[in-house]
Amino acid sequence: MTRARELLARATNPTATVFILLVLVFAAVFAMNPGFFAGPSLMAFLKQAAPLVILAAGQYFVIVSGNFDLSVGALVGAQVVIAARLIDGEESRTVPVLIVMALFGIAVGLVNGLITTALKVQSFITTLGMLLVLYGAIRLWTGGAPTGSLSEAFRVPGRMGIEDVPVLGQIPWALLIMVALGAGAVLLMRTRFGRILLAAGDNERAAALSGARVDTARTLAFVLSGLSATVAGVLIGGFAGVSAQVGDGLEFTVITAVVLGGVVLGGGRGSVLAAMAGALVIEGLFTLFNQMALPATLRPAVQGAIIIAAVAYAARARARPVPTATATPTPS
Amino acid sequence: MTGPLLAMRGIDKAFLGVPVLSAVDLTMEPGEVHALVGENGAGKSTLMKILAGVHTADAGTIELDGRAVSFTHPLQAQQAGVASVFQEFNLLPELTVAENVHLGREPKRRMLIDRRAMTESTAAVLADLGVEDLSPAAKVGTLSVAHQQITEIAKALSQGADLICMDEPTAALADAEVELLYRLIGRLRERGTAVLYVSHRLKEIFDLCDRITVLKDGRLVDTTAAADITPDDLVAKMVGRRIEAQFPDRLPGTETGEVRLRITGGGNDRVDAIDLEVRAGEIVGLAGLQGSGRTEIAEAVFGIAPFTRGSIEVDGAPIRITKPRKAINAGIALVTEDRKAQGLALRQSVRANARMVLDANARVHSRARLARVSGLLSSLDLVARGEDQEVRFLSGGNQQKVVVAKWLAAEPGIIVLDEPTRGIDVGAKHKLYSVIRELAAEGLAVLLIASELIEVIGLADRIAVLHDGRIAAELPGGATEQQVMAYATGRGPE
Amino acid sequence: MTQRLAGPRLGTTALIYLALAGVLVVGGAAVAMDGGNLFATANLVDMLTRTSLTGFLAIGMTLVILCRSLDLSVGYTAALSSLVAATTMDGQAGNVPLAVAAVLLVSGFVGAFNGAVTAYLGVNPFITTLGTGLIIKGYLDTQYKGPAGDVPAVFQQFGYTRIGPVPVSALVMLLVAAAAIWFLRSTRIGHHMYAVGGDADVARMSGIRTGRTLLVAHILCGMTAGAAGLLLAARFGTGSAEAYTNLYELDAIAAVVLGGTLLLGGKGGVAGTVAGVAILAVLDTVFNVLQIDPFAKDVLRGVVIIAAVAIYARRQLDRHARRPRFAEGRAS
Amino acid sequence: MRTTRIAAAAAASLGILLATACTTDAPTDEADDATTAAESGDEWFVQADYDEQLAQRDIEPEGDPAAPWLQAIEPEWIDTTEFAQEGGDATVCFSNASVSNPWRVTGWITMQQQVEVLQAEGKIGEFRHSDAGDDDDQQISDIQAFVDSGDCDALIISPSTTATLTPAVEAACESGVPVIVFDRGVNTDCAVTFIHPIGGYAFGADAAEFLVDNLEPGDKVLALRILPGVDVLENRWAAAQEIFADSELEILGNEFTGGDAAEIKNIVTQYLQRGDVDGIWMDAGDGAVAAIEAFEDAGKPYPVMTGEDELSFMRKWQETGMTALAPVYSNFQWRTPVIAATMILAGEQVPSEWVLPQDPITEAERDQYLEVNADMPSLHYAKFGGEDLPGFPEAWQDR
Repeated sequence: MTRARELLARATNPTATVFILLVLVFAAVFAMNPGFFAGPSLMAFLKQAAPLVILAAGQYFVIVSGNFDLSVGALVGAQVVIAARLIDGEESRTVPVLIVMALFGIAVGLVNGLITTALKVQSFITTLGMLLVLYGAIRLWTGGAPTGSLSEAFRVPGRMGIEDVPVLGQIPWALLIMVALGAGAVLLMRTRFGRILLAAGDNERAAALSGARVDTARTLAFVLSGLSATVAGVLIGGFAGVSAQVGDGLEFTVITAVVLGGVVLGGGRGSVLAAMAGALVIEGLFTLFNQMALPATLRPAVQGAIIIAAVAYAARARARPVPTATATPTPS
Repeated sequence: MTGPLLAMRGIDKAFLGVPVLSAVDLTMEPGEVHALVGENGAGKSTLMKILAGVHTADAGTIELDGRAVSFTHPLQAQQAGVASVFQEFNLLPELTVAENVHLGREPKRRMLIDRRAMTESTAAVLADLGVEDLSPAAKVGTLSVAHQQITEIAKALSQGADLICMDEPTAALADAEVELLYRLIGRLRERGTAVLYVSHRLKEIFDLCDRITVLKDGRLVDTTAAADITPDDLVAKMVGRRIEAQFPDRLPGTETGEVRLRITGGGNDRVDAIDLEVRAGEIVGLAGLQGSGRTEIAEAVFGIAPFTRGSIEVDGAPIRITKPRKAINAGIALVTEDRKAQGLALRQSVRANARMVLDANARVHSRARLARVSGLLSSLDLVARGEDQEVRFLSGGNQQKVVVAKWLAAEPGIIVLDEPTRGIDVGAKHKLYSVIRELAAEGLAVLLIASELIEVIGLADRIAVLHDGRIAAELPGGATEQQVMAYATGRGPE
Repeated sequence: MTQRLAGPRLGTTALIYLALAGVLVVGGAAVAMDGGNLFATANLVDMLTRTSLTGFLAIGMTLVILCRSLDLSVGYTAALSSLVAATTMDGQAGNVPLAVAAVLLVSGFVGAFNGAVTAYLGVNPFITTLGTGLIIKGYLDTQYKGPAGDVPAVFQQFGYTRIGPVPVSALVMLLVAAAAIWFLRSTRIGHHMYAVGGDADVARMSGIRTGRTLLVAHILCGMTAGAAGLLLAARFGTGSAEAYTNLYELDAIAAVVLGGTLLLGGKGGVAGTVAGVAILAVLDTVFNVLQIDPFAKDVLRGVVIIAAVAIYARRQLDRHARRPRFAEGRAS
Repeated sequence: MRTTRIAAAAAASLGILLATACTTDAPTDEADDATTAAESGDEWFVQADYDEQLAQRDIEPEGDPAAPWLQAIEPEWIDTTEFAQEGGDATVCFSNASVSNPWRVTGWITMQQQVEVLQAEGKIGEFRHSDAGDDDDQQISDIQAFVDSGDCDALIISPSTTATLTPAVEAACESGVPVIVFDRGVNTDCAVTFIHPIGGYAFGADAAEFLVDNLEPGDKVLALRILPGVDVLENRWAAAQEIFADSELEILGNEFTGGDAAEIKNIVTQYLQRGDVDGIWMDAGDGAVAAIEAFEDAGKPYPVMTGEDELSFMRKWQETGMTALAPVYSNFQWRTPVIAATMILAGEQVPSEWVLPQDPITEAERDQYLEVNADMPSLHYAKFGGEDLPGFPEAWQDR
């Protein structure tokens, strides 16, 4: 009986849903335009999808440990603007500035984490506040519009790639970085840290009583999110250059992606791979909309409907009664 | 009115195929205070929860005022006039006493909540109970346990209950508060409200109750008037070896070695003057009623709520254990009382849980130990569809095995087991018994906490009996249940 | 614990009003140093005016948050409502009642959708309302390419006239607030919102229909967003889809938590929220009078919100200390 | 209602999906249908205004060409003696919609520089401003605050949205303070003067005509727009549609980019995957470079393109030598309102509607503009018209 129920649970496993969704979306894209699956255009797609995928990985760590990070969008924007202003076209400054950005990303994550864990402020509020602070501070610093410009070297990762590859044309660095970081994220979740993160998100008390440093793990999750936003910033900035609006609203897109991946807000459930797949689904949807020339104005509506539907489905799958031993008596 | 207020007949109940109650009868008259006694595991709580609509009986009938009823939800029981005061309170800390008392049944005037009526009727109920020092406007979150309990009782009464079940109501109360509860129950009797009083404490039972129903192994032993029976006879009726409870013998080659855990004058806000030592290869039992401080000692040893007085030595070295990490690094393991809330990450896999302690503590983490986890699980006869199955799908017994495995994986020198067999099936119980013996044989120091006296007696080499946060006596392994009960209930030696 | 009983501490609401007073004093001082007078009628009017809009939204938001839910779609609902109002009125004073009814109907319906999906499909409110917002956005962008409809002068009074220094809109907002306080206090369903947010199981055990309570909270939240939309229409003299770009929902949430309502539900109230709204309004006015860079405003807001919640969190700690059996230090 | 919306969306999507599943080049056709469908009921096109603006492009403005911010097209001078004031300590108040994009940031700096000059000349005293962060309601409050304060001798308003600010502006006018509106207008002529370049139709038409002239019939054009619902932007697109309608060009679609470079590059890249794009029409220059890069990265030839006089675009244009035009929405208009204020306070005549010249930058003029602004940041605007102000160039370089 348990067996049957569990098989059912497996079949309707929310994590599985996202991969089905992924297949559906790309099947549709293929129907629209088989040409899309030609090497170059596929590469181009993955190139522009890379930042969101990386952000999704970062956000996953935070969500799975039972928190939110609403500040990533603002952080991505801030990083690009910082890069432009500090580099100001000087090739030689590229590397130092990259280091500065990394440190900044870590710092933001650390602040988010410490305020959330040490001061017991719900992460929603912490990161919402951080969002406002970053948004305002960065514009205060640049007088409202980004100044300076990026160096060519800085733009390589986001824009360039290994050229003249047969069939594929160009293999974007962004893709390689995405794959590398993605693999890294998957491996990280297999380490002690990853396991503790999951356990903490699932049952904080049990993890703590097993000796886990729950707060430290959660803070690290925020730091990882901050770093992922930094990488995403480098890629997006590299991909398209500076503009005042970079990163706007990205946080919601990312959280949506992660949730589409079957990762449950509240923590303890879902895999980082599925989260990244969620990001690909979102990007795939945008492509699909474009391929079928769905009126630009109508797209948010369809997107919203799909999200609600997908999550509702996953919720139903999850809500199925499972035999937990809670039914056993507790003799006095 | 004619006939009894309550008549339960031929109640059967089994969990996971394990019979917990069989053919139990219980009748109560209006205004009667009826004690339901028996050892832990005798089925008292189950019977009460069936009456309260928390569980549903597999067989048997329940009649209230002569009307047949069957409850599938606590609400139905409440509407039928059966209220329950469990040990975990059903109160909202952010609301006031009055609001809690009327939650879901707020008095209305012209469609609106009539707050005055709410306050007045609450005040009335409290006055009726003879409680002066509790304001209906007080926030429950700020109240003492006793006052929260009173709020629960007031809630029950305001539901117009004519039968109130109380599960170990004095467990968390100080003496003064127990007095208050006595008065309260007196009032209830006067009001004609029947009280089903589940307790271990013989003194209270004889002080309060008109009739006593004794359960053992889920069967009805006897129902007598309190006046017709002496405490000793009552205990005699309650205890006695059980068929199914065969405990494995001490394994050959188990020898008692050095002192691994020594507590000297340990105390904090819940326990006091604890002197205890556990040697390698020794199983020491901690017996005592609920709230007597058993779990508190475990939590202190493990650094959850450390001792604020006294000292702890591990393998002869004094050590200050301020948080679980320190305990773990000192080679201490704790199998907690509530495996769901404290032991397991239910949505993680068996393996993830089994290696949680290793993952969480760099000092105990090692490849070798990780490699042994699987073997450990199978040596515990874990029944699961593989190590990647989520533990929430496992039976209570197998879940407990995972918890034990997660601690043994760290190869501790001292293991504290708090209610290791709570709510698990017989097979798993026996497995755990022999595991405990094996641990001792391997030279671990075992501190065993169990409400089921029989377990302590059956397994422990020495038994420390707790009463009101102090060690009332230390008895040898062979002690009888009467002896243990005597100290546990605070009556002292016969 | 005994100490807590001994020294009854300040209620959170009292605290927040104290904070409001503090902000007024500090702000007044700052303005005075700048040679101005914060309490000049003009500035008072300005503050009061600024409270109206966020006020409406925050009142409804308080209800859902009390139920441990959330509504990220209020900004969109308000924009939609402003259009419904303006197009229905279409310049005819006679249409005003009809328009108001239509707005409350539509906005209530949006709320109902949020509530139903959250309560009965088990979708996390964050996702539900995010999706709803996107759906409305899509509808607005497709349907309206800018301001539409015409609000008759009569109704514009709602946005512009004032009695003494008090703008009618602010007055109405305060009335709604009063109504909400009364609702939470005097109606069963309102009262039950605390229970649902506090502990859904206890609520259920006490016979409370938790799903319905949540649904009502969301409907009312939608309706207050509708009221906000009416105010927008009155002030704009037309309906504006663009209104959703102002992230009113975040302002509202900020005001609510600033007002001492627990983001995790079950604790707080509208009285506090009003103070929270007022604090934000006062800050805005002070910043305007002091001619401070608009971006500094975001930074400060972020900091204020985090700080406030951190303080409340402090007060929440050691809520349920266990009863001591042995007084500390008493060696027996 | 919403649900029907979804149903509709789903149905539409499905329909298109089916329709296009069989034929690969169908999407573009569908695109047109879809787009025009979205465009139904065009309250954004007023033939009269359109004709007027197109005509104004060819009219020689009055005034010194060296100071375009003081020029005016067919001005209708009105008397302002009623507002005349003694002494130069008048308080001028400015309610700004926002500085949320580079164009506004540049203009705002220019205005502040102009103010300093006027203050130095003792023509105005205090200059107060408030910024509404693009929030119409906020700006209404800001305006009310200025009016209620009673300190303002002149009130300059740069509305965030035309229609929505109208009541507030009317209220301001009634208070008796001379009101100066610039950039986006309001639906009332109560202001003493309304200052603006020729306008959105002209901008959109300049761009569209350039594409028509420089592309072959049948060539494919992609339109990139920032957001829906902003009147000035909608006018630009409406005009472009007029022009394109009479041309042989094929409009692949019009996309909203939010002015986000990454978004722009994604969209253009995707269109390039589906086929060639020969021309790009933009309703504003933000992120234009990203669009160009999309062609580079896809290895496609540069399109014929119209951006704006934002330097990053113009530099890219120069460097690539592509065929392009920089339509202008004259940034120097930010100087005019403060000057107008001083004129009004001095009782001098001002045009009731002060239409500033608005000439696109052609390839011929490009290099000279880039030279003048050589040291300016990339998000600066060539026709900011502040070269003669004392703060130049530092004020615009380090903001």
